[in-house]
Amino acid sequence: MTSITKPKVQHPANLKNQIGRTRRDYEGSMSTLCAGCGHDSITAAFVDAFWQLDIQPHRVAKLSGIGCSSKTTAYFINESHGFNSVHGRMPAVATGANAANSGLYYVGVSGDGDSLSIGLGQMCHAIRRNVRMLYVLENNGVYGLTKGQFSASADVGSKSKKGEANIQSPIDPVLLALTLGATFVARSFSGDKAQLVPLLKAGLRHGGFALIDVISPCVTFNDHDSSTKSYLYTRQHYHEVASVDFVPLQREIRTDYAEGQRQPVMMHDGSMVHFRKLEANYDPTDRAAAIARVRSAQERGEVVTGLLYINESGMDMHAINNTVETPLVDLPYSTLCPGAAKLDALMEEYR
Amino acid sequence: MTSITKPKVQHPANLKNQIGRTRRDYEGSMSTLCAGCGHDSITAAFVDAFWQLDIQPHRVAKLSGIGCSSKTTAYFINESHGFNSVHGRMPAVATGANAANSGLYYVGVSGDGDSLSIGLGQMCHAIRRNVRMLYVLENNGVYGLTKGQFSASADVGSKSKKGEANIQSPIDPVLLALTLGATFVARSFSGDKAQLVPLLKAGLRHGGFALIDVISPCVTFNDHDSSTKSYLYTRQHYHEVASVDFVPLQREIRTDYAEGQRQPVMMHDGSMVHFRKLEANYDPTDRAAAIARVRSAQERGEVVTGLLYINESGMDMHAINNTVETPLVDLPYSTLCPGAAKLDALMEEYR
Amino acid sequence: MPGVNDFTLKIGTVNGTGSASANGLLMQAIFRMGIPVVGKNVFPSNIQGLPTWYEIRVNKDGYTARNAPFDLMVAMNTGTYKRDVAEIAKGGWLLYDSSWPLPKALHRDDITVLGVPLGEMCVETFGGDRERTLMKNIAYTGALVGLIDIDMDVVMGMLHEKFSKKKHLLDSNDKALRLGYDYVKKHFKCPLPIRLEKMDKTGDHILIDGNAAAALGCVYAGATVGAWYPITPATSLMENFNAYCQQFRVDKETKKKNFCIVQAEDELAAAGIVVGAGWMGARAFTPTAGPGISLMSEFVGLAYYAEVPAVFFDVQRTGPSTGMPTRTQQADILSIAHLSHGDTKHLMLFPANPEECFYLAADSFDIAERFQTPVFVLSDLDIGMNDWMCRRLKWDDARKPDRGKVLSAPDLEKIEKFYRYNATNGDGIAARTLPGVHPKGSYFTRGSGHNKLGGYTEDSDEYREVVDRIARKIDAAAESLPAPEIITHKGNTVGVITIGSARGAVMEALDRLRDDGLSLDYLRVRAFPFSKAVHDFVASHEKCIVIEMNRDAQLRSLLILETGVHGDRLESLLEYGGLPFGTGQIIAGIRGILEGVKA
Amino acid sequence: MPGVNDFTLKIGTVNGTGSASANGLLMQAIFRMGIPVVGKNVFPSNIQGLPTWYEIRVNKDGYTARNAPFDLMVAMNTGTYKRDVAEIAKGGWLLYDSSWPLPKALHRDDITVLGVPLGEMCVETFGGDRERTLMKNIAYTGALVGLIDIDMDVVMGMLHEKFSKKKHLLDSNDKALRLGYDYVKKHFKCPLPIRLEKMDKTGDHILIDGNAAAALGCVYAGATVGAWYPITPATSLMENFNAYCQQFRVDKETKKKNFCIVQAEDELAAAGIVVGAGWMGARAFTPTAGPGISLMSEFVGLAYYAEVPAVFFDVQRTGPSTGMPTRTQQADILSIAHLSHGDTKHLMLFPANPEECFYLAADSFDIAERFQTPVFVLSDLDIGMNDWMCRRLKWDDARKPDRGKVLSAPDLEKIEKFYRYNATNGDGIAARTLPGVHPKGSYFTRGSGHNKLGGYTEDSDEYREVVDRIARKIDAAAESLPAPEIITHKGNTVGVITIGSARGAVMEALDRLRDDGLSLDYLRVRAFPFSKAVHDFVASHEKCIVIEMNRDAQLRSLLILETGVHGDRLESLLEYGGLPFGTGQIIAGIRGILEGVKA
Ligand SMILES: Cc1ncc(C[n+]2csc(CCOP(=O)(O)OP(=O)(O)O)c2C)c(N)n1
Ligand SMILES: Cc1ncc(C[n+]2csc(CCOP(=O)(O)OP(=O)(O)O)c2C)c(N)n1
Ligand code: SF4
Ligand code: SF4
Ligand SMILES: [Mg+2]
Ligand SMILES: [Mg+2]
Repeated sequence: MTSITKPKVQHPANLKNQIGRTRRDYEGSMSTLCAGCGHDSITAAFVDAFWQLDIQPHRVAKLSGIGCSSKTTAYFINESHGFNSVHGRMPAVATGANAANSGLYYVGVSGDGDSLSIGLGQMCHAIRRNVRMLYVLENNGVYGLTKGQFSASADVGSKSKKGEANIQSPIDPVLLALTLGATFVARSFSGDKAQLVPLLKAGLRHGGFALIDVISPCVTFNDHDSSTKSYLYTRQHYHEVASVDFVPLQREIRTDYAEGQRQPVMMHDGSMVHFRKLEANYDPTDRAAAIARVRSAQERGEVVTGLLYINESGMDMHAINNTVETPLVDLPYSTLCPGAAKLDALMEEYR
Repeated sequence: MTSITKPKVQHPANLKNQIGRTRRDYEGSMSTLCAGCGHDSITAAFVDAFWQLDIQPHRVAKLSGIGCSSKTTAYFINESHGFNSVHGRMPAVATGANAANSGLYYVGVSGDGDSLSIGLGQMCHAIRRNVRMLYVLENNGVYGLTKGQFSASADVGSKSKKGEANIQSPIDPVLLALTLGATFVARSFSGDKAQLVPLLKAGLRHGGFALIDVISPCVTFNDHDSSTKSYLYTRQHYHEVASVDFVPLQREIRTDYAEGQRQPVMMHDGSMVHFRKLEANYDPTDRAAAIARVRSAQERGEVVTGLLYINESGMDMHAINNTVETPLVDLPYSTLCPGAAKLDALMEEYR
Repeated sequence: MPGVNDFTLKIGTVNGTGSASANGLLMQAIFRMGIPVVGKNVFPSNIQGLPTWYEIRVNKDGYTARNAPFDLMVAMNTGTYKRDVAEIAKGGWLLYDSSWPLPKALHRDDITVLGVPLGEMCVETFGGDRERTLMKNIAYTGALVGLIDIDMDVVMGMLHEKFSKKKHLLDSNDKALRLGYDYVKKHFKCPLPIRLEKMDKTGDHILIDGNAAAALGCVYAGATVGAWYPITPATSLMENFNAYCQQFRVDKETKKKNFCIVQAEDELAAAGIVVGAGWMGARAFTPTAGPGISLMSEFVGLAYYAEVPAVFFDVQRTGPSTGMPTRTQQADILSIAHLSHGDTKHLMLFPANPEECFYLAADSFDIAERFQTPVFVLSDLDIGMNDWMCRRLKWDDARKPDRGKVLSAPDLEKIEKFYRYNATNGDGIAARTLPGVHPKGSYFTRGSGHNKLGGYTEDSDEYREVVDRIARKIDAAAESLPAPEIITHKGNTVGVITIGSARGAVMEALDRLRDDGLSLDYLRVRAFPFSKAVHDFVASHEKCIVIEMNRDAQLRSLLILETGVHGDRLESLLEYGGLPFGTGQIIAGIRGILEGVKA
Repeated sequence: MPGVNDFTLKIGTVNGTGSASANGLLMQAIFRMGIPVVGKNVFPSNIQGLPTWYEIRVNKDGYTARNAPFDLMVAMNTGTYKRDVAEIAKGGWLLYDSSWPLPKALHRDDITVLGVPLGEMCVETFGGDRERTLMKNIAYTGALVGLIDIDMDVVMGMLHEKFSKKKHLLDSNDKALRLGYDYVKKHFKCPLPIRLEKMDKTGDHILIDGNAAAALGCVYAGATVGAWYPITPATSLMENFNAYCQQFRVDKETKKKNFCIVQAEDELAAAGIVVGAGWMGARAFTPTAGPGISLMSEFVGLAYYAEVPAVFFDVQRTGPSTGMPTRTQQADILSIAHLSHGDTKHLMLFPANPEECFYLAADSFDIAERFQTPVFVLSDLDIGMNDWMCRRLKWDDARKPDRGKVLSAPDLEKIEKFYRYNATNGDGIAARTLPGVHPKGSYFTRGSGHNKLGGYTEDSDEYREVVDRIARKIDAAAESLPAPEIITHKGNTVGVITIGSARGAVMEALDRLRDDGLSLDYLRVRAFPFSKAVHDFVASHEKCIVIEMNRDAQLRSLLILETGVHGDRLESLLEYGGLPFGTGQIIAGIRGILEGVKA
């Protein structure tokens, strides 16, 4: 027996991008997630997206809360700044960072527990402020790191929930963001790199808050009572002593399908998710249509993926605030301090 | 000069309801809100609604957060139990209270600051859990009690915002609730008692979480920079010394109009709000239609009022939990404690 | 004995009726006459219709503490007649609006009652509810002008300044002022023995509240990011910061702002924003009050452990819980000292008045950056929201921000490899870098276990190495924080220790006691952890009386824990009913304690 | 000297590979042999693929503390070979999977190396990654059965119990067990000198973790509402409560539950739910850890001031901030004592082991209702998540819940008018009513200023009257809280004071020291505020050594503040690296301190 060392994310070639960097330069520390975790697939897509965009690694700020998903900011771009903050409160930290320095690329990585339970208010308000950042919600329907409690997005990516949605309706971050006026809303699947990488790139380039909800199956706790292939089943019928003891080494789930197509994908627990990719001529500039589209897909038991809505004319937090172009952190003190003379003059108003 | 003592809410007659109570029995302490505050009108509607429903006063639990709106739980039904908790966290207190005792009527009173900023996450999750309670959001677009900062519902009830909605889009509690799967969603206006009282009654009778967003103008801080009739203008051009010093005694704004009609109402600051009452044959059982209806009204600059959506077949928190019918607080200890013998037996499993 | 330029007066009205403007005018006029004056607002936690009071103390020697009972009571609120009349000093005066009768039961033999039919006169003179209500305030101001001899020219000058562009308002105000003035001149012997005479004692001074002063300190320190959630009594700090920034920080041509204020969705978010901005290298702050402090505690623990500079203003109000939001207290000291779960200890600064709010606010950013940790500036409602007479605020243009150990791009070029939490010298402070500055400066920030290289760890020794260093860093900071204010006299064995806004009343009480032959030493802490000077003071006095505004003797607790002094050497004198200390109360308290000690 | 029924062993594996089950099996088998045993899990904060350890101590005298270094190391993780080999005691044994070579550099002369090709054997014997990985754990178990003489019948019995319905699994397990067993029997001299011999010392005992025991306490106390947000190491408390309720609290026919568990959206909400339920009259609780405590502090202040009963479990982990979530500490004591802004003080209970978790959990509800205030039960990761050997838990069927002063409908009928905060006798406790019970019981609850009648107030005297009474109530509670555990010997002048899970190591250390001729008195606090017995103990010893698991000597701070003892009479012995105290460490620590004192 040995530690389970997973290879660092691997890439086809050691090609250099426009700024002379290889993909390797966008990799991070070794992942400590479970083998086959969807989150690791998203990490790999991040590496590709940043590499392809020729972004200087140290000009990237990666922010996250707490959770398996939130850990992943350590697993890409070593040479950037990461901040693993507190559970559910990453949006505030990102808001403050962006307020201070509008010049960097901001990536927030979160989970469905982090964003839809404890962090729901913060995520909604970051959307409302239109903080310029790419916000990736690695959505697995469970709290991975605390061992498998259901999250508010519940059974995402599973057909086995049979009507439970009507009992305690899951919170859909995509519908929420569309309702709240978000200016970039997309959904994808961790295993669909062909779709995910371009979406990440688009999100990084967006002039405001870009939400990408990525269905990202948890290989370890994705179980439903009814599934005989699930981990829960294994646990109950095999190992009682310790509750999360054996985690089978799984392979990551991958898929690749054409625009406009419906694609059933089998999850680790044997359940099926039916993805439907937006057609090539879908118009992502109509918010009401986007909402209707998501709802109608849900009614058909499909998860629609792709860029659902975009509005590049929205004003971000700094535009609303009318902040100077120079990032605030770069302003010299001399322009910030009004100086003694002005203070003396001001004192007259206090007499 | 004297203290501004406002009459207790007055009613036409001293009629008795089915349980022999007069309206007076549903009144509370004297309001300490500004004369003419919309919240006081809602309080009066509460008195009527409870009286008409023949509810035993002491079987009512009133919960609130902090704010002018949240204070109003003290201003109706003295003989009930009120809990003025902490800012934005009333939904949790109500959830716990309801979990403990499913037998009472629960009324939550909140403001737009209380519910849409600090309390946004909690409100959303109370909706998701479908806690059986009437939740009245007294929406004035500002933080009244802390003297007039804009809230996340911004300029609600005003036409003078000229496109600002596109800059930092207000959060609409009605759209949010519809998106989150709420089973009772309505909107009304504080001054429209004829509409409000029946809605409150319906909400009190609803088997789950009933949200009523009530536009409730703040007479003191309802100003917009552009309005020359506003308090802000008065303040800037008249009294510099203290920021909120003079609050003119205003009259409450009232209206009464027919179903299906459009009704422009002038606010204290001179701006107009165009209310549109749902037509009598509106079908409130179609969630998607309700969302579309609210959006299309917004596009026309109208605020649609009435019962937008209802679904009486939803399961509330206790139904989901499958709790016993008897309120938990009424269960005798003997049914709760398994007793010594069972413990002794259980100990065998720990060997 | 009250007399010329030495008396107190109190005005009881109803809030939302415009009296605050009139009261401000009154105080400002006295100030402009060159006479030391201070005003305190006692207001309810609502917007309109409840009793509110304004207390003015005129004192030629410049004492600024509260000083009940009152020599002159202006009772304009029938709802509080009883209470107001009871608060008049023996031999004092009552001015009331005789349009409404004063109940017989309230008459007192030992005061002089002056009835002025202000309401009636205003109804006769002005039209409309609004104007009548507003002008009644100016009318009682006019009556006071006559009664205590306020310089009419000064008052008129102020009205002209104020209404220079609104002739009709000037006219009404002028008319109302005369109504009251003429009435008292005609009916009473004016001025009263308690009256004003011009002096030249306020020339170097200003009237300012602590929140405005603190906001100005933030502007001068170069703060660029402010995050907040409105809460009494901290709200006006950010409102003032915004106003000053609009004045000083907006590009004249482009109208662009070189600051960013975020009204957060709650205090958790406000704290997070400040932490995010501090991490990026901006000077960032958030003002709040008790409930906000509780909500911020998780983020404060993060900033402490991840070593992110951040400034928190706590304008304290009466707790616990919502408590009395419009009353003052000093009761967050102990919670803040160890805020957040786990082992933590935080730097605190304690301004005593608006002047110190300005300087300590400016200092707080230097301290936060130097020690890479949250810094709390604790004022209170009394300091934050009342206008105090202070010396004019000064700035030294030579002063540059102390950014602490921040590695620049050239610094980074020079070194082999950067490790974030690797302190190389004895102060326990590790150099940091700012994101985006240089590839070599990259590091990973986390609130989870980390070693001195910045790596994640679950190893006991690595963990301990970092938290031990942080403990050293915080303790070592003590000597770099603002020094205590100390007054000693040879041979004294008893000292008085106080904090924050209690200063004024304590200083005056000590002067009075000294005049009476009882000399006591004095120390006011201005920062936590305490420096050697505090330790020495405690050690060198047989007994210290700790005077503070909370129920649980929180400062005393910290003194015991930090200095190691035995508790029986520290007596407590406490006030926590929500109003500032009065001088008399402290004199009586000290005497009581010293007698108890002797007995 | 280790020997028969007296040794320690440690197993190093990778998490998520199934070793925890095997380790549990091992420990349980020893327990069933009647031999006192304890196991501690040292695991990472992730789900799969990182190093994890399990430490077992076998001790015929029943000592349960951690006791490094280890007599036998089972090193199954090549990634931690270095560290694992270093932790073996002189003269000890190393069992490693010889399918992977042990680097030469790690060989030690002073230990015996036992290589067993577990991996290879499993690859040969089983098919598929899954089964091979899982069975390797059973194989090392088999090896240990042979090496330390575990009773094979006991082990086989357990496997039969476990797999009674899964014949094929039984077969694999049996096969795997034999693989390891046969190999060691064949290649090494079995058993080793450290080995087991049946005893009869565990018959009255159980193996249980503190979270399960606490959950059971909640069930027996009649708690009906549980609110929580998952967090390590508190999660299993609510999971266990749920499991017990499913077992004991679901109506057999209707399947309806007489409990309601709410998985809240965060800890703020969980606290609010508990406060709402407590206000309604339910017994409600929430389990959490440090970060949750920080987030709950606003609600805790509300419950304190509005006097709502509520029970909070803090299963402490290593702070500050996220800290090390899978490591233990006792570092929330000081923050909780005065949690929330303003003047507050909270009741705390400190169980030392799972047995006390059960009893104190049950007591906590009585205490919360009696004193109408939040009660905190502070255990820690070591207690909460590890299986401890405890006496069987007992319940007295005569025990009824103490609901405190709650007025029933008939009570209310009898009285004129009910006022909520009007305490009529000296204990400072005012009667409360429950909503919905009777019209006369209605009152308004608020966290803002209120007078003793329950009315809103901003009046200093009325405010003070209520907060003074609350302070009295809390202090008076001290004598009703669980008494400290005290062991004294005539003539001793030095005492040891400890808390919570440190008990085991401290008790053992004191026994050892006494054997060596050094007798010390002992006190373990079980509650805060401290009762007279604690005051007396402190007062009657010249010197006390306070042994606790945090950096800042938090218990010591509270002792100084509460008992008034001079700090120089309290020495500190601290451990805060995240692992439980070891006995040796305490012995050395005490000796060091006493030598320092003498010098
Ligand atoms: C304040 C606080 N509460 C609880 C926790 C424990 N906790 C850590 S991660 C997590 C949930 C993670 O779920 P999610 O965000 O969906 O991430 P995943 O692990 O599923 O990727 C929780 C509850 C915490 N760290 N902090
Ligand atoms: C934790 C906390 N933060 C801030 C406040 C201050 N505060 C009191 S009421 C209020 C806003 C009230 O706005 P809203 O809910 O819209 O009520 P309104 O007064 O407008 O009816 C705020 C910010 C508080 N009481 N508690
Ligand atoms: S527990 Fe689930 S979410 Fe967490 S690392 Fe493992 S597979 Fe991924
Ligand atoms: S401030 Fe506004 S919301 Fe508050 S009481 Fe006055 S009118 Fe109503
Ligand atoms: Mg998740
Ligand atoms: Mg509002």
